[in-house]
Amino acid sequence: MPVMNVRQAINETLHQEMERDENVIVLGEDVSGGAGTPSGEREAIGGIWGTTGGLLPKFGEKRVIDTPITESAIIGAAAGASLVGKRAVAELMFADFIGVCMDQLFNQIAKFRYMFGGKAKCPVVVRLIYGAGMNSAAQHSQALYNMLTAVPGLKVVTPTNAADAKGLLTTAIRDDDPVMFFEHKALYTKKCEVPEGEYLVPFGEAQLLRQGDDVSVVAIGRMAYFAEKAVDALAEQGIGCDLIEPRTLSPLDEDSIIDSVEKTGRLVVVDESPPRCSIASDLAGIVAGKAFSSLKAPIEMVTAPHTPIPFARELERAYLPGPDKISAAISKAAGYR
Amino acid sequence: MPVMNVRQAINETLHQEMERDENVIVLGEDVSGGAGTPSGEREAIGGIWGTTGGLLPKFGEKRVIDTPITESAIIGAAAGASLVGKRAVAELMFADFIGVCMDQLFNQIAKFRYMFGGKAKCPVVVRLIYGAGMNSAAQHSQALYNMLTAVPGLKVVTPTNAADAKGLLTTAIRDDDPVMFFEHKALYTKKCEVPEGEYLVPFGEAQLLRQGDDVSVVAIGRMAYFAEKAVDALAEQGIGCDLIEPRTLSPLDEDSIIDSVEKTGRLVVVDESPPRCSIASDLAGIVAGKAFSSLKAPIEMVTAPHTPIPFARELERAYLPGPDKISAAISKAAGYR
Amino acid sequence: MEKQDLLRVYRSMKTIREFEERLHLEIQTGEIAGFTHLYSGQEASAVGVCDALSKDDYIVSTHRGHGHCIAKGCDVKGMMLEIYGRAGGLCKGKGGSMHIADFDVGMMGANAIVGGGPPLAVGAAIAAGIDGNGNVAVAFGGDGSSNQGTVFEAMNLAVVLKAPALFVFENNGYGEHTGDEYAVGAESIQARSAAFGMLSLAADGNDFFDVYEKTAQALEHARAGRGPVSLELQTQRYFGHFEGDPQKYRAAGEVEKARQEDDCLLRFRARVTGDGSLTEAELDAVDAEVLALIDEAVAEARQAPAPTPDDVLTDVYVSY
Amino acid sequence: MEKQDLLRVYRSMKTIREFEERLHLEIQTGEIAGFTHLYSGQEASAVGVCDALSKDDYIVSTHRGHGHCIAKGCDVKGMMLEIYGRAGGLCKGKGGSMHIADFDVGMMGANAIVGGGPPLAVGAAIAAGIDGNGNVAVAFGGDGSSNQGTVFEAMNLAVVLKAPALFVFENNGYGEHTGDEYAVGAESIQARSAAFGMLSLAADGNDFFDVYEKTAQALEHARAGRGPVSLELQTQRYFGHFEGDPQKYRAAGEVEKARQEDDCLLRFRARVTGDGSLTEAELDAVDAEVLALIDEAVAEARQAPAPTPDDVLTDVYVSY
Ligand SMILES: Cc1ncc(C[n+]2csc(CCOP(=O)(O)OP(=O)(O)O)c2C)c(N)n1
Ligand SMILES: Cc1ncc(C[n+]2csc(CCOP(=O)(O)OP(=O)(O)O)c2C)c(N)n1
Ligand SMILES: [Mg+2]
Ligand SMILES: [Mg+2]
Repeated sequence: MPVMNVRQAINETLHQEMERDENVIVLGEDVSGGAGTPSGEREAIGGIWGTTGGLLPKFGEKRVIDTPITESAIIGAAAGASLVGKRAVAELMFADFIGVCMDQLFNQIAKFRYMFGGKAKCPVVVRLIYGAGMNSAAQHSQALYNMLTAVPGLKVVTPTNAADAKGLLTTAIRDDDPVMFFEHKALYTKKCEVPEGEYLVPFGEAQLLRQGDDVSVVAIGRMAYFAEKAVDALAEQGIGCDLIEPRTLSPLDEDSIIDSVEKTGRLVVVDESPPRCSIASDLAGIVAGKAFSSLKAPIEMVTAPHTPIPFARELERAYLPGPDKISAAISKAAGYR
Repeated sequence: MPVMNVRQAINETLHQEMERDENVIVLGEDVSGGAGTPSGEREAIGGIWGTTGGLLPKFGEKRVIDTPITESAIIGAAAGASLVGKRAVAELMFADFIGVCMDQLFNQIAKFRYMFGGKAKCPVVVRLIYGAGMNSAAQHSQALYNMLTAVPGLKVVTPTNAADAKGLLTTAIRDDDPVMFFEHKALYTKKCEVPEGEYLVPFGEAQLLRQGDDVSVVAIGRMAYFAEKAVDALAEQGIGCDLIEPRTLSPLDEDSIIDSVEKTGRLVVVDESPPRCSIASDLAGIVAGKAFSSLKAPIEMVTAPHTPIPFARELERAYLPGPDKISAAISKAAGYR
Repeated sequence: MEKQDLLRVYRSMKTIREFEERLHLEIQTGEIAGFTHLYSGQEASAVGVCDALSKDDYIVSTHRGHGHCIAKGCDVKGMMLEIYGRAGGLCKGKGGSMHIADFDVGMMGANAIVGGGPPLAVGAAIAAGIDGNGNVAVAFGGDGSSNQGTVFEAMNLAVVLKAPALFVFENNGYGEHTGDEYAVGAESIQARSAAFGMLSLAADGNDFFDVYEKTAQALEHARAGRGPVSLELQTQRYFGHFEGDPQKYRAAGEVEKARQEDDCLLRFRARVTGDGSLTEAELDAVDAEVLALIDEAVAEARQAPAPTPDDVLTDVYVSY
Repeated sequence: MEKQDLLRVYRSMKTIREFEERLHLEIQTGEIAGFTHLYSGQEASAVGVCDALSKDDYIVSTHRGHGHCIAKGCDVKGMMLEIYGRAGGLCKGKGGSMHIADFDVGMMGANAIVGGGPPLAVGAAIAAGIDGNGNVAVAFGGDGSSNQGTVFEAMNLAVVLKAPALFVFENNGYGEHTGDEYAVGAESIQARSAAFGMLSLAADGNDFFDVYEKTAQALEHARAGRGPVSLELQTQRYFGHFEGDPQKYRAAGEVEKARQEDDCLLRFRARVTGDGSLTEAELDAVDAEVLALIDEAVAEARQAPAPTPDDVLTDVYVSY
């Protein structure tokens, strides 16, 4: 299998799906770049994250649409096109920009099918580039998947490696429901083997990254990598962990998490967001309700603090949950009597 | 003490605070009404909820500002004015409209102080009218306090009676931080005694509506009334509950909740929102972490289902958590061995 | 226009009128839940625009959507059932008055968020442009909505992409309790739209023929690939913003005068009987037909079964 | 203008230029984290506007904010420390390049959300209007930002309320990698603003004097209570959108030509020496002063202490 990084996997998937289905269209700011500029170079960038490169030359301006800076209209247009037969893949350059198009996400796209009594379908994919780790400060670093997971009608996906990026994006584009596809900016260069050709990863199936009997660790997005480090280090000290990475937050693979907790009796959740109404607390709440009788220790949440995201390197490092904090939480859970 | 309803209490508070402090201003759609209309009647409505009546005649057009339909500009203008010395009280006619001004709420207002290293203060109050129960369907009925509680930098307040409405709104207006003030539309006509003159209720202090040793029930907003019914009925059957209504979701009176759970060992949380990343799961997560050793039963969450809000009477009734569902959850928690 | 066309137009306008006047009465019985915004008075706008469209063209509507729905061909009984919150309603009772949609006739949904619709219309227009099928997408909106950021964005994006979209601004003078004179800072909505770089027209929204002709002109422009068009229609609403509105913003006698002197149905009738296209008797026959239909619709809606509690949980996702 | 005024203006423009040119180099060392958007080339815009303001007037800036900050009077060393993420920075290292603010000099903050600022400026203008203190609030924005809904809303609200706001659109031809020719559907930003119902001006953004005079005209209008003003400035940026931008959208030789033929500093110098207001030597002395200041600022920033981890938790609320 070829080895590629997340960026390349996403790019390849967009190429494959646009080739396969002429109803797939891509739109966003600078997905191609160069429109209306003096160079005459029509693909001036191919997406600032490099994920949409080569699409315009291959599929043309009708299907690869550069837009002004106009997120409400981008998401609304993607939705409108998808309501009448297209499968639009819209890019939000930074997930933080949901603020300027939130209505289209949570009042429109999410609710069409229900409000219209099941008669509409809106197979739109919104790609949201998210996460801290690049010192982009408070308005360009947030992990806002909790806000969209809270919204009935949306599906929420958080791939962490290149193979999943491909498999989940393929599934997202073919899915008949709206999908919020979160790509962590600090994971774009992560490489792994990626199946060739058509490859789908189903929604609602978590992956088990490590196996162990002492503590269940659930980690979202980039946190899975930090958790891996912590888990591996603790394994050497004789503490064995299940490490679960949900892959999709909505639908959620509750069963895998609950089964694991029924085995270990201890749960640590790791989430890059601040704690309140987070995925961390969401999972804690589910487990405290559905696997209570198995629990042998307090549920440990490892999250960012209840603060905006700071700029300076030293501050952002302190802000983010890292392997040390995760390790401490696991040890605490494992040691609780 | 005079008896008044929530609507009147809010109106009285706005009058009192505008009188006391000339920096307090009010703005929003139709907070007065009548601007640019042929009747010449300048106060044509006084807010569609009747909460801002009489302000324009008393304080004039400079301080009581009718706006076009332009929520981003309303919230942004409130924020900008408050950054330079005003205390703006902005009305969002329906909380559901946060979608069209979310950036101003969570990327701007919430983060100024932090991003600017503590040099800014933005004492803005946003009044959000929320909640189901009036068959206003999917886009006019939501309880979205979870999305804003998730945001560091904001305070979130959910009064349930007229006295608290007055006391908390006074505190909100005088508070130097941005406050999201959620008013439940179905509670506007609830009456009680309200202290005269200046009256402040501090943030972060829950109220204990009922006392009992068997189960701790925490209920948000209107759910507190439904929970009261359930708790009172169960009291007759010999099940005693602490019924806690947090009053403010951020800051949260964790101590009261944890103390109660340490006594009862059982927790039921009741929330009008859908379950994922809700206040219900937030509280469950906190308790599963901090009061685990006291817990004797699974935490029960009583919430709306993971669906948008339906229109028809029969559907909305089935959608909302009611006394029956709450009662069943309490019984289940109480009966767990 | 042929006789049958004129009759169809009249029937459509009259159906809207009677639907709304009847709802105004029925709402007072307390049987109908939720918010209802009536369209009475504006019929020539909806029908003037929609009669110029083909079935395959799209419309996106607003909170005040009944007129647009009927004009675009939604089933009147299905609408009534929906407004009554019945299981057999066009949206199974889940949407209600503010969320009626019928994709089979190109009606992409009423929308309770002011400014929520125009971006969607641009999307449908983009899709039509890709498919090159000549379809046009119409975004209805009010004077009040014209100040919402999403509407401005939709207009600019449509211009940039030369999308075949038509932005119809029905200016009934009020956004809730506030006048357009106040809320629209521009000289006019038409002038502001023009400055966005698109063909911008205006018509007398109470004159079916004027609306129809301007719409036809707009459609020709859009279908030819020359980009979006804006159309401002001056019109009037006869009832309050919502049912129960004290309407203190009205001039004395304003509505009575409009009903007598500038009513779109009366004006239509006068013109088509005046020039001999139709007779009073022919029009009266339509009136009777329409009244019977509305009677039936209300009677059926009243007795129709409500949805069951289990229905709450369906139609959230295609699959989950 | 008096000699001392011209020297102040030149010093301000030159400080911006050297600040940015130096950052461009320092960024390549890897010492500076995050996104940095440089202002080189646009100095006459920031300084032309801000020099016409009083200290009590407000400005709201953008992601490309260094120039506005310096022009409004922010401490240059404090800025440099901030960009280096130091504890002593203007925002304690919490904001960084995209979030510099200094309320003491009326600088209400850079803003990393395109279109985030203009509504805030309207709010500050409303406050000034209430207090009747004659202050004006300026919203800086780019050509790209002019298409954002929040900006349109801010303009309309300012017109409706006759708020003393000034919307400055610095048109440098690009929003990231896309041309204004494409993204702005209107004939011009100026024309579109005018249609919102406000006085709408334009100036040569590379000519300090033109910018200054048009700003003065705008301020007179706004301070007199005659409502907001829009001002479009044609200008150019010398570096990429962000540092690292491959700039494939540029015409060959575009920047070199601009630097040689249309540079605002060279034009200023030519004019003031040409008419005898200042001598080359006087200007050279300013250059030396500025270079020394920037050297010092960088040297200090490099050595300054970083914030401590505990600082993460402070400054979220006034009290909680
Ligand atoms: C985003 C948003 N803001 C406010 C409202 C409340 N609201 C509903 S209709 C309306 C007035 C709309 O005015 P206009 O666009 O002129 O339409 P009309 O009611 O006159 O048909 C308002 C303010 C809303 N539904 N959505
Ligand atoms: C809401 C939002 N959308 C997109 C971006 C990404 N972005 C940052 S700057 C920029 C271009 C802005 O162009 P312009 O307004 O012309 O300013 P310039 O960069 O030319 O100074 C974009 C798209 C953003 N920061 N915020
Ligand atoms: Mg109107
Ligand atoms: Mg630009």
